[in-house]
Amino acid sequence: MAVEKTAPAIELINVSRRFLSPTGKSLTAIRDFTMTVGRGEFVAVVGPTGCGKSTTLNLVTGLARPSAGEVRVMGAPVKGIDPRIGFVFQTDALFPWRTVIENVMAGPLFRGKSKAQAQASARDWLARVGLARFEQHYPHQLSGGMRKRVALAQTFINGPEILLMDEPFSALDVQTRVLMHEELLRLWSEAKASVVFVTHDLEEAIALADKVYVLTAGPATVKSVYTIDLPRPRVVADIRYEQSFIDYSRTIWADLKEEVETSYARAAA
Amino acid sequence: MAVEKTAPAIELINVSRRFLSPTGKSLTAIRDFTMTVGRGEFVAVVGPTGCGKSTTLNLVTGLARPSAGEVRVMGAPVKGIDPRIGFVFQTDALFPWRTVIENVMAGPLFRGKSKAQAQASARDWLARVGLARFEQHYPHQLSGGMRKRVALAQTFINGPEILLMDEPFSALDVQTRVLMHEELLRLWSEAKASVVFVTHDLEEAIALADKVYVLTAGPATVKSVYTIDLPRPRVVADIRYEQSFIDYSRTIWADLKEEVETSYARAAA
Amino acid sequence: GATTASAADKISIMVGGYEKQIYLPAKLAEALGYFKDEGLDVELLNEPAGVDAENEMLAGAVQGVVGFYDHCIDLQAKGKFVESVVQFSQAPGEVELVSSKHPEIKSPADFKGMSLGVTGLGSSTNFLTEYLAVKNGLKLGEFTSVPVGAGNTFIAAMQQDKIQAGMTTEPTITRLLKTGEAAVLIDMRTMEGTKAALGGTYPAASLYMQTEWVDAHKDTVQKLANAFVKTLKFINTHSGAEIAEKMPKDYYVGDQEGYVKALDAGKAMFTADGVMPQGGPETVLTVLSAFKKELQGKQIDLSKTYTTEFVKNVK
Amino acid sequence: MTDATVNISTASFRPGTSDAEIEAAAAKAAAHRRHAVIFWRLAILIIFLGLWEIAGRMAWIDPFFYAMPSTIAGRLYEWTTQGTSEGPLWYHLYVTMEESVLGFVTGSVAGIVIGVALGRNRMAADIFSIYIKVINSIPRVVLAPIFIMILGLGLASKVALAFVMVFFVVFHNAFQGVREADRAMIANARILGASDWQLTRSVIVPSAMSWIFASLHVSFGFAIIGAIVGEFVGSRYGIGLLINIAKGSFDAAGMYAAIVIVMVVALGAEYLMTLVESRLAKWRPQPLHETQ
Amino acid sequence: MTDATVNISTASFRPGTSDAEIEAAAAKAAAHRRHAVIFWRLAILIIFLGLWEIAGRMAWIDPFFYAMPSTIAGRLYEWTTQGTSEGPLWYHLYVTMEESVLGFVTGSVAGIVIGVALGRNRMAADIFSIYIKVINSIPRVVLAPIFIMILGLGLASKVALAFVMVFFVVFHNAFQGVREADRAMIANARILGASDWQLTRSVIVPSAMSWIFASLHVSFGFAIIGAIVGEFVGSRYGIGLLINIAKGSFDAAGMYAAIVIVMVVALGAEYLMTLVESRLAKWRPQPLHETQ
Ligand SMILES: Nc1ncnc2c1ncn2[C@@H]1O[C@H](COP(=O)(O)OP(=O)(O)OP(=O)(O)O)[C@@H](O)[C@H]1O
Ligand SMILES: Nc1ncnc2c1ncn2[C@@H]1O[C@H](COP(=O)(O)OP(=O)(O)OP(=O)(O)O)[C@@H](O)[C@H]1O
Ligand SMILES: [Mg+2]
Ligand SMILES: [Mg+2]
Repeated sequence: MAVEKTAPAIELINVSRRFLSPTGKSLTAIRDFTMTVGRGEFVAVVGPTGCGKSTTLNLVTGLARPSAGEVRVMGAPVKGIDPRIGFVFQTDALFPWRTVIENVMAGPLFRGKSKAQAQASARDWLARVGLARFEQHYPHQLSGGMRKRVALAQTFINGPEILLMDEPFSALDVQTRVLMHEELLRLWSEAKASVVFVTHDLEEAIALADKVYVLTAGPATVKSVYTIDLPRPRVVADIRYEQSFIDYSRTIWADLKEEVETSYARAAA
Repeated sequence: MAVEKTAPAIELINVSRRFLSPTGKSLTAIRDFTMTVGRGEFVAVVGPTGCGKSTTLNLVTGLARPSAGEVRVMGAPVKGIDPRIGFVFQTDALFPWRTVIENVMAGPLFRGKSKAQAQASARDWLARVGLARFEQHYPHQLSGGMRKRVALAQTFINGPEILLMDEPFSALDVQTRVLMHEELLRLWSEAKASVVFVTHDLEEAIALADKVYVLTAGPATVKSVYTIDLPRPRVVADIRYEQSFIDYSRTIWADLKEEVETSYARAAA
Repeated sequence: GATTASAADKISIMVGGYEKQIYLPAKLAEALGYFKDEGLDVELLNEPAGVDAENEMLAGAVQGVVGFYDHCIDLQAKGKFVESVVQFSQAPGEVELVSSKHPEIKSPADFKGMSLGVTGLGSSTNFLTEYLAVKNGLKLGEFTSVPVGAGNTFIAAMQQDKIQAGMTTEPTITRLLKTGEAAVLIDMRTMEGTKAALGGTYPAASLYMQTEWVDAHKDTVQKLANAFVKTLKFINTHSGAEIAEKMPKDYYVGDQEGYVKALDAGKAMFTADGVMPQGGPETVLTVLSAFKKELQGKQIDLSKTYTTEFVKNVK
Repeated sequence: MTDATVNISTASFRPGTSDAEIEAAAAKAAAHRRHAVIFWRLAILIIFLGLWEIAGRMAWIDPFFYAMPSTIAGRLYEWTTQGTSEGPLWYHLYVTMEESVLGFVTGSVAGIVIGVALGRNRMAADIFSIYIKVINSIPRVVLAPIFIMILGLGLASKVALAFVMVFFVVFHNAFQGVREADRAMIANARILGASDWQLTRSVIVPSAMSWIFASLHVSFGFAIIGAIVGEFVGSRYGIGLLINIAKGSFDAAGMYAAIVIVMVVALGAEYLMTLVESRLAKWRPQPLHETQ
Repeated sequence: MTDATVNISTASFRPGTSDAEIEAAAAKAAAHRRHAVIFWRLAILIIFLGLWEIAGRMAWIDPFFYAMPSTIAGRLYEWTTQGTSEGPLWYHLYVTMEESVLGFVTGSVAGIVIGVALGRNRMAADIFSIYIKVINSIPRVVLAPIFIMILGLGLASKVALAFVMVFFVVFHNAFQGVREADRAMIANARILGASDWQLTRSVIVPSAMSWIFASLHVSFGFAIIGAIVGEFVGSRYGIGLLINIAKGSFDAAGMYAAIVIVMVVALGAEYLMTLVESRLAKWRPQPLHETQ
């Protein structure tokens, strides 16, 4: 960790990721992808579905390795999984044989906290995501949105320095989403964490982020980067009615529209 | 089916659904729930996360039985699964050992279509959801949004008379979502299908539906029903800027906000 | 399903272990081609596990069994009539060996407190052992018979001193003598030894069949008798080496001269004419009825347990 | 998996039914089901034994080979009251059980440990599993004398035989179970900071649990078989010995009686295992076709 | 599961590497891995045999009981060239294989069918599975003579024995595999209009496949064992017979030679099974700990 105190949190340098497609020839999910996330920076990533967002996050976590290029976290090249990273998966990844609270306690216990401590903070976090009453339920007894919230608590509880989130709020109703936004921003500002936030909700992206990356239709590369300078602290609920906000969303929307159309054109071909 | 030609597509009459919660005592997901969906009607359902939307749909499909009350489809009480119903699940339910196209072909083959026919229409539908190039991929090789689109094709291909959809578009980017909206509306108007559409995106709900049901925080009952009389055919992309649209969304938003807050208050307790 | 050989001369005979010398005549007859000479089509099957063979015969799966005569008595007690048609041996061919770790054992009288190896508790080795001990003035319970099977397990048991003495057959005997791990205490491979030990001849290895089958297929049985008696004559008139010549080599590949030695030492146990030796059945009955509670209080008609009709007709 | 989670979705009630009523109804339904099951189980048993008895008495089958339930029962009674010719029945049973249980425990532990280890390490798996699979094809009856030569006639050799009966079945399932563990879950655990060992303990093993149990269900029966095979080849006590003696004296009833004893014991073991399993599996959703 | 999906994420390249290069590298890595595996497999084999031979020659172990690789090889050579005293080796092998394969096929088919059937029908499962589990604890060595009495000494009785060795293992896994099938998938299939049979065929069985295969891997070994046990209790030909005679005449080399033959055959079967399995499993994602 002591490599360079000043190094950015995440660097992707000309990264490419290829997969063997069933037809045998290789399919490129990401090509020459370059992105830098500074310490304490909040980055939102938007892009057409299937362009390569999740794959990018996987590269940062170390769950997957780039086919080419280099991925650096805190200045050091990624090898294996880095405990300073927190990752909210796009798909459900709770442990079905553990109750809700046991699921949330997993992180702290893995990291050597005492059972008591773990339980205490798990309780706290379950309350924050509004699942205090469901402590003893098993995942399959929860609704989709509830499971997602458990996953959030499971990640937040570890107070990660780097927080990667893959469409974390898409399964939540508008208001719950707002509440979660506030939790997220609190955590972010308290812990000075660096956040990469993948979403399909432009307004969400703009409301939360310092920078919004727009990706091209797969193979993903950075199409354009928008720096959002709306004043902080932001009140997510109201910000969406401000003019500058609306302008941002108009432009990014247009920008993205192009991409999706190209991707469809290609798919059709 | 020939019970009453005029009977509504779906009737839920004072339905309740209870689950045994792990603590042994029973948890009520739905209480005295009453709702009627006419033939060819497009109903959107919004409600706080975890209130009971998916459970409701499960009751209609016949995958689950009510603890009390009665569920009628096309005028006849529900017993077992009804082939006239199509259901887009909230969670991933593709067959991992089948390629994308085989997944989409499943329905027609189950329903006795010839392999050739099935393949043809599967190809057609894959093109419509923009996955023509991924025919031969297996689900685990697809992105979240792509899997969701496969699921949509899988359901649409059967041209169901009743179409139940549980947050079908939440994993898609804004533009892809718009395209899907158009596909959905086309299918709906062509097949004169009756649709129940669960979503967390108010604008989506308003843009698509004839009626929007707002549910109370669990146990779910109908809080209020809004009849949306915006002219059809609607152009989803633009409609969101019309004044009446914005009014609708303001009111429903407020209405929903209340619910979520109560649900949080209760959860905290 | 179960096949009963009809008038056709196709017969299956279950042998309690091809390679065992006590059952030598079975394989030898085949090797010498005597069955063919009699125009018989005999199929020999291998079944070392002993008693299963009888059940299979009674169930009609096979017509004859080459095994110990005492089963004929057992079965009669159970109401099944089986008779020995050709009596191969007049001595059990068993030897009571004493582990060289225990030279103090000089006679069965010294079995007191010892563990004695037998092949199985239901087997004739067990009754013979008990009979010997009791005959030498011990009481049941003053010694224990330990079932150790035959072959390697028997040797292992003796090496591990799990048994201080034990009764077994060839080739185990020769092996243990060769390695000097054991010495012969009582040799029941010969008439004399047997007489000395049991007070009479002890008919053991024999070909027996269900009585009604025999009565129904007299000519077939006659042919069998011819073949086997010829074989017994051959054994009687040839040296161990010559006999070994004729046997499949897999049987002595382990240790050839041991096999031959064993033959020379053991071939005396075989009758020359296949006739049930005088007083033999009585000896067996006394030995068995002394210890087998299934037999106690049962009336056994020995004359129904064997027949010399056929072997007598062999010319 | 089990009756643990009562299924209250079968009955249908008018609105306003109280929870109490609904739970009562649920309990009632479950109880009713249980009774039906027990009834049929018994029915089958009785019919089977009845036919057997009749077939024996009518001499459709020869009781000399196949005995009859009555004679078997008689022999069991005799053994339990007066003991066997080789000493008290309980002692024989005790000996066999000691061998089986030891073999079962060691065998399944080894199977699980090695199975999990190889399941986690692809390279090692490729290298060793081939040997494990091949060794598995050695007839146990052949191993028996070898073990006795090496381990002696005592407990050890029988345990070893039970072990080799159990190990392979458990190994294969544990191994495959590990391979089947959900990738997403593993990924999540790692991200949450699980060490290799923690990962194995709290993700891999739990998700392989149902695999392991599936194999344990067969294994105990196999353990008993192993012990008995060992006793066949040479032993002073044990059910295997009883069977052998019974056969040696054409005592079909005795043989079947011994088998019945083995079965009863196996049944008990099965019951215990199911208990444990249902405790461990209480997190599972009911299979769908049972919730409706 | 398999090497089928080559894992190209291990190497790391400078930007602008062509796909061709990357695929080549991937292929190379895979090949390298394969060679390493083969090397170690052989190494272990050779070391093992070497030690055995030496131990024998040094008389650390008594070759009389344990033979030596050299003598075993000798016996194998002799058998293959001059045949055994009981007829040509191939014929014995043929007989045993015929019995095993028949038993294996019938046993696994029955196991799968009944396992799936009971797995789909909770009530039937509760009623019958108890019997299946109990019967499984009957020692096969005891069954052997009974089968022979009923079925005669021919092929049938041996096949029956192989059958009872295979059936139970396969049954349990098939049964559990069905129980494990994902609820969501079943629900989806039904909604899509699958009839009960279609559901079973195209959802239940595929998702139980890896369970079934896990059991098949052990089962073929068991089938051979069953056949050999049968041959022990009475036979004219077969590997079991060879083993028996070898044992009876202190021919350790012969006994181990026979075992070696069994092993080789089992190996072949294993190989075939793995081929089939990897074809069926080509849809699977690679286990996570192998993709990095
Ligand atoms: N294991 C794999 N094998 C082959 N192709 C894969 C694999 N995983 C992902 N892909 C391909 O990589 C591309 C990007 O996938 P990814 O999941 O990163 O998209 P995404 O941006 O997360 O989409 P979404 O917004 O729908 O989640 C897709 O085209 C997908 O088909
Ligand atoms: N099998 C079950 N056992 C116990 N409780 C359950 C079970 N299934 C659902 N529930 C409870 O029923 C309630 C409603 O669940 P449901 O999935 O219908 O919510 P939802 O409206 O779909 O939420 P979301 O919008 O997040 O999908 C939740 O409180 C959940 O805990
Ligand atoms: Mg994604
Ligand atoms: Mg839901």
